[in-house]
Amino acid sequence: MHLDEKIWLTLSFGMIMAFMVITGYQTFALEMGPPSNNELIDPQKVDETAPFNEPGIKQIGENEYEVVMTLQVFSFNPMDIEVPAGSTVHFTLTSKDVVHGFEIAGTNVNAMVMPGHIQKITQKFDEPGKYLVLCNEYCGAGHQVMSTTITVK
Amino acid sequence: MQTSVSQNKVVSGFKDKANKALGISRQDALISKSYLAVAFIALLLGGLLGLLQGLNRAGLLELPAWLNYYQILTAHGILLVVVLSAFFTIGYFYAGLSHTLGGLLPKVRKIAWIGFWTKIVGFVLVVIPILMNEASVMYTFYPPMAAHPMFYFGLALIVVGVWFLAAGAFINVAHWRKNHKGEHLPILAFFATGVFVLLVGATAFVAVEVLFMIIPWSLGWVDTINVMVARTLFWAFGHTAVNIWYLTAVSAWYVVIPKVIGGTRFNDYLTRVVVIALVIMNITGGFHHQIIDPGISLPIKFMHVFMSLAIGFPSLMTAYAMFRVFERTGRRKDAKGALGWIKKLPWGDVRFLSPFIAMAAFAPAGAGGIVQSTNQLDQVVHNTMWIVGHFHLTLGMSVIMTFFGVSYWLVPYISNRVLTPKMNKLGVIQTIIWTIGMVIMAFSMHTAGLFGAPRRTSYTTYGDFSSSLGWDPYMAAVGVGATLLLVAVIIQVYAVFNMMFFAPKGTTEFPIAEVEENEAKTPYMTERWGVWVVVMLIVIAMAYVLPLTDMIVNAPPGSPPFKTW
Amino acid sequence: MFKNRHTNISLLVVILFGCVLFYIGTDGFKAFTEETARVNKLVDEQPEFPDVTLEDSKGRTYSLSEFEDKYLFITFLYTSCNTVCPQLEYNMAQVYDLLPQKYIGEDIVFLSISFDPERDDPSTLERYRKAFKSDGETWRMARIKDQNELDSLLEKFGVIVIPDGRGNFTHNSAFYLVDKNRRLIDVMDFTEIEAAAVKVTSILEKEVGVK
Amino acid sequence: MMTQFIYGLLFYIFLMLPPVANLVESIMITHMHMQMPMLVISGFLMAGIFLKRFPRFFEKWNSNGIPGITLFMIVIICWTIPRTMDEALTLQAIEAWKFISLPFLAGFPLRDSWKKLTKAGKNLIIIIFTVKYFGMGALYIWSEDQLCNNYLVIDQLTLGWGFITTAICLVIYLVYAFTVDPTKYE
Repeated sequence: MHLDEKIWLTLSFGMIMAFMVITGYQTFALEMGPPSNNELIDPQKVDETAPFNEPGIKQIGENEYEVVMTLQVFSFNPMDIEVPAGSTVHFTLTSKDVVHGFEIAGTNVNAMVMPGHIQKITQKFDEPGKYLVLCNEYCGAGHQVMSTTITVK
Repeated sequence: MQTSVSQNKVVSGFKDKANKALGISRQDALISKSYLAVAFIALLLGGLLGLLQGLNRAGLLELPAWLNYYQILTAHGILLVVVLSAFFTIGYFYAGLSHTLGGLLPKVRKIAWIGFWTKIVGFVLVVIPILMNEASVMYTFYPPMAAHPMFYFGLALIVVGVWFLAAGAFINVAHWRKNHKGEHLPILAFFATGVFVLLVGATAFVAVEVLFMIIPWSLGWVDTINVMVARTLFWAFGHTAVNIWYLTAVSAWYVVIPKVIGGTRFNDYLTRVVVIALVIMNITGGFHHQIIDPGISLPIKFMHVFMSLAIGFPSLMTAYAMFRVFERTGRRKDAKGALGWIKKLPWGDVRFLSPFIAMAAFAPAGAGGIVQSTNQLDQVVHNTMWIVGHFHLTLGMSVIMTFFGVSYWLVPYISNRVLTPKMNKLGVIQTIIWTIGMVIMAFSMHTAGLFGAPRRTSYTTYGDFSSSLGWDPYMAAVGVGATLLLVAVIIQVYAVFNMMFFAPKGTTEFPIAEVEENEAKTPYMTERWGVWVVVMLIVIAMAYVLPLTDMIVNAPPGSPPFKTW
Repeated sequence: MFKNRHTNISLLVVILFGCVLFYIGTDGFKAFTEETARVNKLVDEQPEFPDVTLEDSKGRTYSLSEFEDKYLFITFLYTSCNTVCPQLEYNMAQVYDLLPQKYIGEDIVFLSISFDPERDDPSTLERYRKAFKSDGETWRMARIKDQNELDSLLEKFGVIVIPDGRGNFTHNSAFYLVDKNRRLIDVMDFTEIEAAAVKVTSILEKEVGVK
Repeated sequence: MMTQFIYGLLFYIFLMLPPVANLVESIMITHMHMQMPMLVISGFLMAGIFLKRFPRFFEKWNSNGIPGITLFMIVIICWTIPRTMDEALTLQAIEAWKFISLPFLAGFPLRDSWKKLTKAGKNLIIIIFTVKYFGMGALYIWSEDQLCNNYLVIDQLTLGWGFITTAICLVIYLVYAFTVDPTKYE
């Protein structure tokens, strides 16, 4: 091996390790890890299972909201949510049929929603405005119409 | 030509003579020709469908009622990712095996044909339900979306076909080694071995998914399916598949390109180490497709970030190797200064130009790949157009442009014809059009993806939301890119069939570069494929036992099949 | 063989080392799992039951002095458990039935302690109590509301409870016997019902005989 | 040899870093099937320089490799006992013993002994491991009890399957070793 190759490989290895360290630090120290909730549900009995028997938005603290939401072809339930600016919203999601995606365009909210699994993701909305929520996993013929909005006032 | 180590000279001298006298045997050539013909027909069809998609998403074309966007998208993915790449890889490596191992054995030829027809039948079975709009499930076919059972039977047959071809390759390699005791496998055959090992390893996962989970479920023998397990098995295959096409391209970079530019190959030992590393670490990389899935704990996801990033290391070694070879060759041709060697490269030769652009594209493509396999960064781009941009860079440029470059000598070689200067010029033009098209498209896709535009979504403005989010101009650019690409596809397909049937007769060289003289002998350890396969299996076991056991033991009640299109 | 004298010696040393290692590591080939080692150690050390406040299924709150001058037969559980806890309680009920009636309530009290105080409120415990036909007096079900008190008890008695993130716990299970001086005197295998009953009876007989 | 020693040492230090150690120890299978083998590998890498410095010592006391490989086996088996793994998590001394024994009492002797063993000896060791892994796998999967107090039952099951799959890989290797005659090729 030439010296320049050794340098190159050391840099390459260093870069990979740097990625690992930063990812690990963010995941475990800053708790910025990707959505990985571990609860299960019977996908054929979503409507009868708490909390999904009552989907909707609920205030759980000062400036803190919980949104219990089901995803199904080709809609979200509830649709068109409104929250005041500066509030933290905890989304609890599951699918009633196929695999869906839950993305709020322009934010880092992006999660897969699988039938049989309850997914959770949290976002703080500081900027007032209208946010587009969309399904980003192909779910069928009407996939492109599966969207709703979150209005931050 | 350079002088080689004495032993190599004897071998290559004999080989050159044999080639000049015999060329490739007609029967072996026919196998490769058939595979390449299918590959490029798939390219034409896939490219056409790609244009329809591009125009649709640009908002310029409304598809007729009988033609669903998602149907086209499914066909586009399967034609290009499964058919084009696989058929080209097989055609190329079988030609390579035939050339470097002194011809295919008669029984291997037979196996290759059985494999060919199995794959074709499988492919027809896949296409019929897609045409009937019974299988618009994408090439990833995530349950609980259920296509017509015929679709899955077709996939299973395609896998069986791959196994035949892998078996054929292994038999031929074993036969050669028996007759060449203690010698290193010729480098191209070495790459082929690695590729076929990976193909078997990767398709084993999808075979389990399709045969034991999806088929009984789609036929109604069992009521429900474990969605997460199916998805995990798919990605163990799906990600590896694209990496196999990449490894095929890499083989041309290491073995063929140095010869085309009149140089020598990079260090033989390191080359083989790169191949082995890519084989061992590849299958475990598939997990980064599930970074934002529920049901997988954070430590497991974190460990799989490492498994995915690890593949980056041999790729970075490759990047070094390529530039080292270019630089060395340039200096031999009296290049001056630090970058003088750039001028000495044969830019007008399509056999070099196209793969070179492919390599250059791999720099941003690889960087994007590192982004996607890193937990938090992936969360920003997962399932957006960014991903589509990424695999158009990796597959559409790095892999396919290498394949195009290869076709300009491989097709004449197996057809006993030559590449005329006129055809070379056409190839250069084609390369430039393709490059411009791909750059426009990939750049727009990456950018739109960063803004949040979702992938795999038919034209929609989300109630005029898309314009306020600024996606529309980029999606229009995708349409422009797609148009340019189809022009390039048509030229390319014309070139291939022209070189196959109409170009002037003559002999074309199979360009395989020699090693540098006075290079240290490669340790024999690299040839012990049995050991490498076991190491690969252990690595796979380590990576997959943990999440799979959890998904199976802590499974939710399963899902019934759905047809949602 | 003799040529390699040194090698033979080193082999011997290595084997000897191995024997010593395994002997120490397993407390003389007695404890291959942490659980056995833990039980052996508990029985040796006889830790004292710490001060805790219990809230039982009837909503009564009391400290340990409630059971003064009585033995305690204890299990640890959580009511949402659907694997080992029901079995544990079922077995406990059988021990309860096997013991001579005269001791029950007089010299010994059965106590099931929940380590999931958040979900196991008195009404939940009451339901659970009824399911196992415990009378709520001589066999009580209770939670320890204060997390610090609970943790100190679990630690002292070597009960390890790991939440699995899905609302369940993995935990070790056994019968615990505490004497009148509030010392843990025995930890018994909860699957060996009769052995446990015999042992408790003999201890009680001895005690009552002294009295 | 020197560079190998440095790589091994760096690897060893890396494995000792508290966040790294905590992460791999948080899951039972990575504790046993990742951390422990990696510690052995770090020792294996570090050993080279010592073998070269003191060839006489190893030639004298480990001439046929049997004492070395026996020591290796003893240390490895010691670490597959559920209890030692549990105690490594709760007792500092046992944790320290793990970081000393695996590299220096398993990795070191493995480096010196493996090449001294005959072909049959090597295969015998692999066979022992295969049997042991099947046995441990069966124990962890079908054991009624929770074997490790510090891990979930699902962790135990996962580890069991990890053992079984590794054993299957070893069987594949053995089949390869016994059916393929390398002299035909080499």
